[in-house]
Amino acid sequence: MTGERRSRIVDEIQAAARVTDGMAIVIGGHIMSSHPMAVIRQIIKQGTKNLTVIGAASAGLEVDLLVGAGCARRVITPYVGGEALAPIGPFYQAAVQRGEIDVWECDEGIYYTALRAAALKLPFLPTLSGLGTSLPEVNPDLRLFNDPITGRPLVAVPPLQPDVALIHAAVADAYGNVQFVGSGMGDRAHHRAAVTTIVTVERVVPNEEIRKNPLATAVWNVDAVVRAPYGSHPYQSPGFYLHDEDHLNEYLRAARAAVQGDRRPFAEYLDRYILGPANHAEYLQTVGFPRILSLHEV
Amino acid sequence: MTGERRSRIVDEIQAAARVTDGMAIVIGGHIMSSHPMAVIRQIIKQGTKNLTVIGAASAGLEVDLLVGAGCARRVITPYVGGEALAPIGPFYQAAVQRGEIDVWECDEGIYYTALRAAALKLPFLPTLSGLGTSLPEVNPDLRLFNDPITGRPLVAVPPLQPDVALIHAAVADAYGNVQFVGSGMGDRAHHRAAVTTIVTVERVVPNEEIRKNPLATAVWNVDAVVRAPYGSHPYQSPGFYLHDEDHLNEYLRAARAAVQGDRRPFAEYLDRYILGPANHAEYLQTVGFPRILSLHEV
Amino acid sequence: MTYTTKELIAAFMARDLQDGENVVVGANLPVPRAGVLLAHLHHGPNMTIGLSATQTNLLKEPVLQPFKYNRDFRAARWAESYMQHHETFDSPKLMSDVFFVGGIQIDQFGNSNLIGVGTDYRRLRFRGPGAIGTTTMTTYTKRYHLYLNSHDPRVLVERCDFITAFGWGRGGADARTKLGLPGGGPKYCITPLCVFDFEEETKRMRLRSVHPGVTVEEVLARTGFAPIIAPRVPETEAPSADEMEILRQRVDVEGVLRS
Amino acid sequence: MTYTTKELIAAFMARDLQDGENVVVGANLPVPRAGVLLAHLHHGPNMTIGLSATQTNLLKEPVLQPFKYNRDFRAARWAESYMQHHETFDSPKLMSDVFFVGGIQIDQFGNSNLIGVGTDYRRLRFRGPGAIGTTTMTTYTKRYHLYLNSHDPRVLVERCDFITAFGWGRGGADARTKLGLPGGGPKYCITPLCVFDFEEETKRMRLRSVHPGVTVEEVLARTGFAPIIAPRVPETEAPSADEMEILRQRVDVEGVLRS
Repeated sequence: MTGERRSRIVDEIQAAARVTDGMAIVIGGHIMSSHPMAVIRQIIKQGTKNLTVIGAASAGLEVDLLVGAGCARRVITPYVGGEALAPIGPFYQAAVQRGEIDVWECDEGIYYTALRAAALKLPFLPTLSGLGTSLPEVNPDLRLFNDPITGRPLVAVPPLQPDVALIHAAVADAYGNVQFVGSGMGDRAHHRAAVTTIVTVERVVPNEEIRKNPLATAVWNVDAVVRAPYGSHPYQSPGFYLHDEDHLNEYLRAARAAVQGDRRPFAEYLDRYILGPANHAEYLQTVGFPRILSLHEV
Repeated sequence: MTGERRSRIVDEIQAAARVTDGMAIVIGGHIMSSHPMAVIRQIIKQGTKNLTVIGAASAGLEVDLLVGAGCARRVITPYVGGEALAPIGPFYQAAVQRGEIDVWECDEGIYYTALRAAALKLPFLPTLSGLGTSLPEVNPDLRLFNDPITGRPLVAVPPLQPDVALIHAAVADAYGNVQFVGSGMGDRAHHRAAVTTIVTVERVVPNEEIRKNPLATAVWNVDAVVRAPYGSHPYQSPGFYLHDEDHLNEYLRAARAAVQGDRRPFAEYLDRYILGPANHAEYLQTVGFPRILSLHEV
Repeated sequence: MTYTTKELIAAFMARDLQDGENVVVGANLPVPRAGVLLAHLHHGPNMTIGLSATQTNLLKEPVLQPFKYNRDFRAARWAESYMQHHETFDSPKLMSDVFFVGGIQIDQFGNSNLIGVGTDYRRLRFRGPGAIGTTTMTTYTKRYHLYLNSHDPRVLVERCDFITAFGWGRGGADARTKLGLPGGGPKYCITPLCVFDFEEETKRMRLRSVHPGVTVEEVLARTGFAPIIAPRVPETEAPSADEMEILRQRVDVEGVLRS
Repeated sequence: MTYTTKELIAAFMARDLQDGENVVVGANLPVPRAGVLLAHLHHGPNMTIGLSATQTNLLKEPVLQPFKYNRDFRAARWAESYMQHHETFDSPKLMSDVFFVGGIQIDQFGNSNLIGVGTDYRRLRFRGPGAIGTTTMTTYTKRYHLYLNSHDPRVLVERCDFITAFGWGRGGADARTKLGLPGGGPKYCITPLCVFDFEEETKRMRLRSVHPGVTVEEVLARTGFAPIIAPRVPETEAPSADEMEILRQRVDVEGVLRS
């Protein structure tokens, strides 16, 4: 007869091991919020290389960190920055200016169009976005063509398929039902396009809790769930904690020094926060309870 | 200085008056559930003609009723029926067989693709759906073409823009924030594509109630809200009442007689339930409290 | 243990569904409904069950109350998540891995027709309900079962008057990949008399098994085309005692499949 | 009443927003943020305000606490509805009716560049942050304001090295319709010195008004192209007492626009 329903819970080390050299990963969240940092730090720690890093539609400095740590060969996202803290990620800016990484130039609309084409297994989707701009010139994957019905010019956007989507959410049950506090940003679009989806959550909750408000379940049937309280640190996690501006400034100082030629502060940052700690809990221990508990809303 | 926030509440007669001869309307819900019947009955009563009736992705007998009442010139939906009660709507079937109305043949995937093209003001969207089928033959608006990137065959779907979307929901506030019980079927896609959206609701609630669970707000900024308790009768309204199988069978008997040549029972149906009652409350009075209150869940 | 043909078919369908698959239940199709739920309770504890615009897992439900209509909101009581209807068409990951498709005509290559019967589309002799979601679902779904609740030569035809769901076209194992269709195509055609599968090279229907008491001759007499017939056609595998217990005690307590 | 240039600009932006419009507030753009909220509280009680992935109405809030970052979840406390980020791109009905766009370069026809500066895309002298949503938003939005917080000839250029948001191309009132772009295009370009609009026929930038204390010569000296200059260029209209009261008492209590 029937067996038991299987738990999909893995730890951050097991989750990151699913990301291997040369894969395309897509990272959820939006600039200063909701990045699956526990897994991203572990990807750096395990030394994964040559990733195509598809950031969020507007990515934060986690993409910059992956570039700085040497994991990324190619970056796809229409924004890498930290808003008022850093209008553009230092490593990202330097690497692009030096031609060290490839960029697939797009804007948010084209970005989601490409993910949608992948989800629907279509060879392309058309858009009006980019007509008259430089995007089709600087990104040869974007092709100008004439609509087969009216003959009007359009931009053809090819599919962009991530191997793995990495998402950070509020809660999930052990069976892959994921709920956000708030909108969930563009993370559903990542899940739809990706082959595999891994979600880190602030709390794993009983299935019965999920069933109390199924309308809040934004993504279901994900492949793995990682219990990672404070897992978005140093970024916000809606409803749980604010971003850590001091930590981000510490990162930015190290990154800015590195692109100026002094990699020592960044090497120390990596040692202290990523290579040294054995796991996510040890990372939090290094950051420390006083700092973590200071990131409260009111 | 600033004025007051304006209420968007209108009654079903004012709402229906926004639908005029020759318009394209799209009707929400799904087969046996969630149709904005208070407004649809009023559209029939006011004698609107030559409508392009875009039913739900799977429409119920409300589309059949509009055909039977002579309001529809063209029907667009991949299903018109009542499941076990009627595998196909009698008026719809007869009118198509006799060539009295136009059909824009599609399936649900092509249907949503066409609505999406309209929403995005695109001249077309491509799909794999319909390749190798008769759909591009019987619907000349669907064009086979070759993908400009890989040369693969695809079907080009043109936009389908409704003038008015008619939706039935659980609750809304006076300012057009609409919440469903449950999924809301495909109604969001209707709203996105339509020029104007009118929503009938079981209850109008204070704005503060909406703010208690903003995640449940599925459609916002709709143009008009109609207070219509039991407004989906004889169809289900999720969380409120079940469909009225007896009433639907009464309709179906009249419709089947009409297509056989005896229009008297259908004329009586129209008189009794649509032309006679002055408004939605009078319709419910004709159906009667005993019947209405019998449509409970447990 | 005795069983009805509908129970036999439900058990046959169930055996083709694998643990971990995501399968939508059409409330209005009692036999496929029973097949999906039987698979879930029998060997699919990690299946995701789509029901009335929700997804869920029903292992803990002792008895699965049936609902007659597709979107009956009472079936949403078990929801773990909801699905907006248009959202299904945003990604095959949100669609059913396996699908059940009927037809007013089904041809020897598994193409199916829900438009109507007639030679002139503008003057159909019989207008069908429409394609519903079958065109797109069969484009993407990993595999699908054609399912008929009557076996009739006017339905099982040499060639459909119209095609709404492309099966294997005019035949050939590459019929679908040539068109670029990602889905796996029809795997079985199941009727009250028998099960057809599709011969590997030509993708023409092949009589795979006959239900107990049915002869090959009877199938041929009531089929509008000549299916491929193996020298020996076995009987459709009977449901096991386990399967029958789940069917009758939990999935179909009201006996819809016994009526 | 005295006011700062930032307050002047916020009031100017506010006057272009109409009651009933749906406008997104970029938390990280303090001046447009203030402009949108001022319009809402001053003459737009039926505006829909987009804030931190939500939509709402803020009339009843005595004081609108500012948040520094775009998706700060604290700003979601006022939500009437949420917006998934990708959902914005499903329909212009879900997008902002009016948009505020910056640039590392903006040219005389209102095209803007967020990619970078340099002649060779593979070897940019300065890499910018990327197009964000501006390409698509400016394709659809009813109208938009180009907004700069410094007036610099290296930014206001004859021709952008790259274009991420198409304004009026190489000019002409039909520049956008020729391409099939449904949106209304850039209406103003607003800097700390002045406001440009776009001359009706050529769609070249025209000096519409200078802020108090700024001369036309100063604008010309700090602009990298030659804008159209009317014989008499007025001063940008001062904020009214009403507007200033709302700005200082409700929208910008912390005085970000006064710093």
